[in-house]
Amino acid sequence: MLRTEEFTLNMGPQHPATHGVLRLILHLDGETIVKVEPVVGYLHRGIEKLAEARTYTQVIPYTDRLDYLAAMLNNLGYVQAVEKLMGIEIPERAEYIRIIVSEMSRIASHCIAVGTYALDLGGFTGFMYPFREREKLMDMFEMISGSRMTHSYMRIGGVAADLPEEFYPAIKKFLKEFPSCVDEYDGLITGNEIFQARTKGVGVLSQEKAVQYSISGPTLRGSGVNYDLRKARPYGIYDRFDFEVPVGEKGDCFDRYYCRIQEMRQSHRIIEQALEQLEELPGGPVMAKVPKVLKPPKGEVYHEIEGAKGILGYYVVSDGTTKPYRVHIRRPSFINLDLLDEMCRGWKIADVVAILGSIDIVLGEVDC
Amino acid sequence: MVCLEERSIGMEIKKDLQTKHPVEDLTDDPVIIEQVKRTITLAPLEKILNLARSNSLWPMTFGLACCAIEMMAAGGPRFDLARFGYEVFRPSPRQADVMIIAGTITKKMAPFVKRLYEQMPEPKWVVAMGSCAISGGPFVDSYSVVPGADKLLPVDVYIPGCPPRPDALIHGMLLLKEKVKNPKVVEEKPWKAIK
Amino acid sequence: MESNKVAEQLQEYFQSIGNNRKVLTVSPDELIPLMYRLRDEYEFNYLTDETAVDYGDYFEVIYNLSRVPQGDILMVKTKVDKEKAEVPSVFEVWPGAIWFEREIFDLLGIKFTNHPDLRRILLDDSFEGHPLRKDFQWVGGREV
Amino acid sequence: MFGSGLLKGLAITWKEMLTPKVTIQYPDEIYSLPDRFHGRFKLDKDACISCGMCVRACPNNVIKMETETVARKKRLLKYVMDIKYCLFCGFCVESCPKNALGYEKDFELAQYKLDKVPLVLVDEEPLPPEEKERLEAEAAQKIAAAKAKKEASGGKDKGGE
Amino acid sequence: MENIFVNISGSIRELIGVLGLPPLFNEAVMITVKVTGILLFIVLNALWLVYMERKVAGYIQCRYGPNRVGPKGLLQTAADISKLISKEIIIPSGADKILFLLAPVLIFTPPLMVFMVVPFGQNMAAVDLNIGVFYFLAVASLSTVIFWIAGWASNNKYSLLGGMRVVAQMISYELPMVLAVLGVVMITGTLNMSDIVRAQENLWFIFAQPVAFLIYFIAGVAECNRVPFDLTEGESEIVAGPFTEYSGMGFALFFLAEYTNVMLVSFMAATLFLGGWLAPFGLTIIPGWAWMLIKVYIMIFLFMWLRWTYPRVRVDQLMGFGWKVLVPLSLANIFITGVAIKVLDKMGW
Repeated sequence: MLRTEEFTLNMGPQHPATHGVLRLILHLDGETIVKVEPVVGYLHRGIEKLAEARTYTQVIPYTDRLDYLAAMLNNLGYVQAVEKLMGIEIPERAEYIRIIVSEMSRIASHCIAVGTYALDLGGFTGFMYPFREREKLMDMFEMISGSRMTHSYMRIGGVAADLPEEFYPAIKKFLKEFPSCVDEYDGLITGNEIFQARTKGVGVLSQEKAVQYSISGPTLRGSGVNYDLRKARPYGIYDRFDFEVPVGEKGDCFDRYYCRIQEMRQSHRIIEQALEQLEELPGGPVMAKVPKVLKPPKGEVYHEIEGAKGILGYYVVSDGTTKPYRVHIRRPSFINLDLLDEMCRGWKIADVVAILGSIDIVLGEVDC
Repeated sequence: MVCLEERSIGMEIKKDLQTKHPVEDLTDDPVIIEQVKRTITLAPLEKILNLARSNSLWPMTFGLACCAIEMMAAGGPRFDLARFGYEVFRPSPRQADVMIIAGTITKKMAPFVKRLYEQMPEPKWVVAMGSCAISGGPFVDSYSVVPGADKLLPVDVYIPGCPPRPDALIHGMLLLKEKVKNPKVVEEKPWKAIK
Repeated sequence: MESNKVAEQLQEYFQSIGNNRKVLTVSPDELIPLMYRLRDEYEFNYLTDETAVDYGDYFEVIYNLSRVPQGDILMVKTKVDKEKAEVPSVFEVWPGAIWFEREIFDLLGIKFTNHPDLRRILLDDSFEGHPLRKDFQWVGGREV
Repeated sequence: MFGSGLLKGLAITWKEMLTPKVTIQYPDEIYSLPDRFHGRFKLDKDACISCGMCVRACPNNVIKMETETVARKKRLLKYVMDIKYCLFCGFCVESCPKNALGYEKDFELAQYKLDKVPLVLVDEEPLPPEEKERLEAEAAQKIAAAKAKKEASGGKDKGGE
Repeated sequence: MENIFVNISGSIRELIGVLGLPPLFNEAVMITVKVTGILLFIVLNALWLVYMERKVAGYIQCRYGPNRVGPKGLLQTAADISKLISKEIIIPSGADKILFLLAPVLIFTPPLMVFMVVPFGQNMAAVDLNIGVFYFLAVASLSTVIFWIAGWASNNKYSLLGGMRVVAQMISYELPMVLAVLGVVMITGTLNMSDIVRAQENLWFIFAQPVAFLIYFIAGVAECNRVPFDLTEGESEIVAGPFTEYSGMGFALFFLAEYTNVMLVSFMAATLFLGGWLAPFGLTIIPGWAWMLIKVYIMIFLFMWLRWTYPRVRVDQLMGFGWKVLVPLSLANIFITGVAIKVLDKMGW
């Protein structure tokens, strides 16, 4: 008697569309998906355990390697958590430098998110143009911190060094050219009918389900929930800049993608304002008076910032010694992934790639 | 003139064979030595094929962690791996020549790395990119990290850096190119573009 | 509604709640009713983070709840001793807790009752022991 | 109209095809690295007082240092940076009180063999034993002379006691 | 310069004629000479196209393509192919051995067979069949089966999926292609390639049948599995489609066959719609066959331009677009052409 049978396909740890080493076990009925089982942990390096064996300052380079597309934002989260724990006030100039550098890191991360999303859907050139912009940002990061991706530039109590002289002309040139580049992505990717056909109405995520499943970042805002920590619970000096939070309507792949494009424009605005206000500031110190060997008081702190992929939280417990007793990192990509199964049901294999790309996960952060 | 040189190189090779064949220090069983001498000679054709292989090393898309982003940047417009013809990132191991291990190999990932290496067809090479691939790097004390790719596979070129710049990766690939062309280059100091 | 006002109102309701700043500590068996109240009555509809710490002879499980889109945050803690490491799963209050709790089980070995599929998520299934415990022994890969 | 987005995409790729290229042809043109670039390390041997601050500052104890004290003066023998464990985070360079440790603008560290990867910045033989005694003897003499001079001067003004 | 090749074949014919062998033998020799000529032309062109594609890709993505291997990178594809020749051929366990090895060999035959009929220039077609167009459409659809053999034989889930997608895509885009070409055939009334080209003396058919050209072009892109319809080899979805398991020479043949198919569809487009070897506006200083090559390369550049601009379509969208849009459109085109011919006859043209 003829009957169709479900077969499992292994989108294995080495697959062009899984943004690294994520393994998806697809239970397929022909081309339509019956069930998706994400298997993570292929890049679990045990950073939380390693952090317990290093001093507070030595943990900073390890936070770079979490979400390696936006290293500055990881540093910002950890450093602000420890400052909250020790009650340190950082100088004004350092606050502005941190905002500028974090927003640059957010733009770089969104450039890759947009680029790899176009690549997943087959548009190889759509992958190359954002990389060209990101290279300019990489050069500026290298001027500031000395390395392109793993900067470990922020310190507890401020930043490692002031912005170099040749940084200002470079950032001004970038700020002038960037809007036209984003319009170019719009023309090439967003406006393209094939791209819209592949993403509009695909993998819809309702508001209640998104909030219930603790989704955060552009994935949450794509479903219409206006929740951005920079506005909802401002940290640092975000309340001095005016920018909007882009919010989607239907919560499909296109809205999530388009939130990232809009966020790039908003970050561009923030950097512009921050640069103006920084130039008015008299040249002050960039590092607070912090003892060489940090010994925070016994206690714990949980501090959240708006990372590039979502809410990035640090829970630091200190027992009074120079090494943290426990560091837990709330990783947005890890949590945004658990809803992949429900969002992909009933769609095709090509859509699993589209939905996974629209959630924009980084495996360094998923597996911590 | 050219043919003279050609012949002299030829004679050199023959001279080597009379004196001492490398297989002699492996075994002293005369039958094996005689058999090996008769069958295996490094024919000039191999040299030409090595030249072709060195100019079209197709890497496999095998990004693990942060170094994978620098590998993508190497393929990007600024550093352009395509100038050397290496930009054809083949997703399937069957069509790849070079496995660039870009990132940390965890114990859960090790069997897959091994299987992918075995699935690659013969002349294949391995480039260990970044401190994690060379020796476990920043995560060497961790409970779930394999301390270095050479615990699993024979590695041809080590590129330190965390992550190494895309031009450092291109420098590594050019070293691999020299090695493919002439395996003896391993003894000397590696070629450098920056003096 | 600021979260420490919430704490005061809860004070008279649950005697076992000790509270310094914005932290509620509650024992495991009263955990689920408190969570339901926090979610329905005080609109803490978003579980941002759930983690656990090994304090030698007892575990402490920490829940961070916040309100979307207002943005307040409240920390709720429970203590459970090491041998009988059983905590009720908050999966039915916030379904997003599945992967949090699987990660805690994987790295610290705390079992969560009536959790849909409690198995290892980050480590290989053949891995013995729970790495984030303070008494976990392992051999690093560094050549001396 | 349905095809307008498609045609706009073609127009953009055509425009990009004619724009000048962004590539830096690596082996011929080298990208001008900024001054703070974390590349190959270099140690200024004389400035280094072998205090070991850098060894403690490194998150992954990459630096191995051997010293030898001769006549109460520390001398640096071996200074090996095992960069296969290095994070290139720059904490060691920051922590050095004498700014002896710095970077070179060189990122070409690739090697064929693993044992050639570590950077051996200083590698000197410990002094032979007789050399050591001679220096000790000299130092001892110097101290004795200094003490004697002090008594002589001390004796004069303390004569009244 | 115009018919330099015709003279060459004429002189070869006399050369053999002198030997006084039976006429059948000279025909056989002539055919083998033509076949080797065309085979050489195809392989050289395929090698050149691989290099051209990587250069065009580079320039579109504001970087340089291969420029280090040989003068300006010209030997890049030679290096690739000679490397692929010397690679180890792995036959996966459980694969259907004979079919697995047969598929790469067969993949080259359909395009080769069709090139026999293509008029490279003024009466320079190897065999000037009077049912040329029909022969082209019939043989071109054979490669579907060969892709399916490759997909089935390599015993790999990705290849199976790729194979199924190939069959679905190429068959459903065969129909609009045939109907589009029908429009042209209705105007000329003959199936002979050279007559079609001669019929475009004063008006190229691209202006007479713009819709048919568009449909033919889109169906051609789908036939060659090129982006935006490259679902068979969709890198990001099913790794490398039917030829995931092929390594070494097997993969090289598939790799080159793709470019041969592109060349084939471009030649057909040039012949049927762009007036073959006819020089535009009468500029006959350039010989006919050179015009043919120029038009073919313009079409091939169009293929490449599409590839480096558009993302990939999903399987069901592909089917929907093929059946619900292209087929009705081409039927309407045939209807209008028929009415137009009747009306123009009435007006005595």
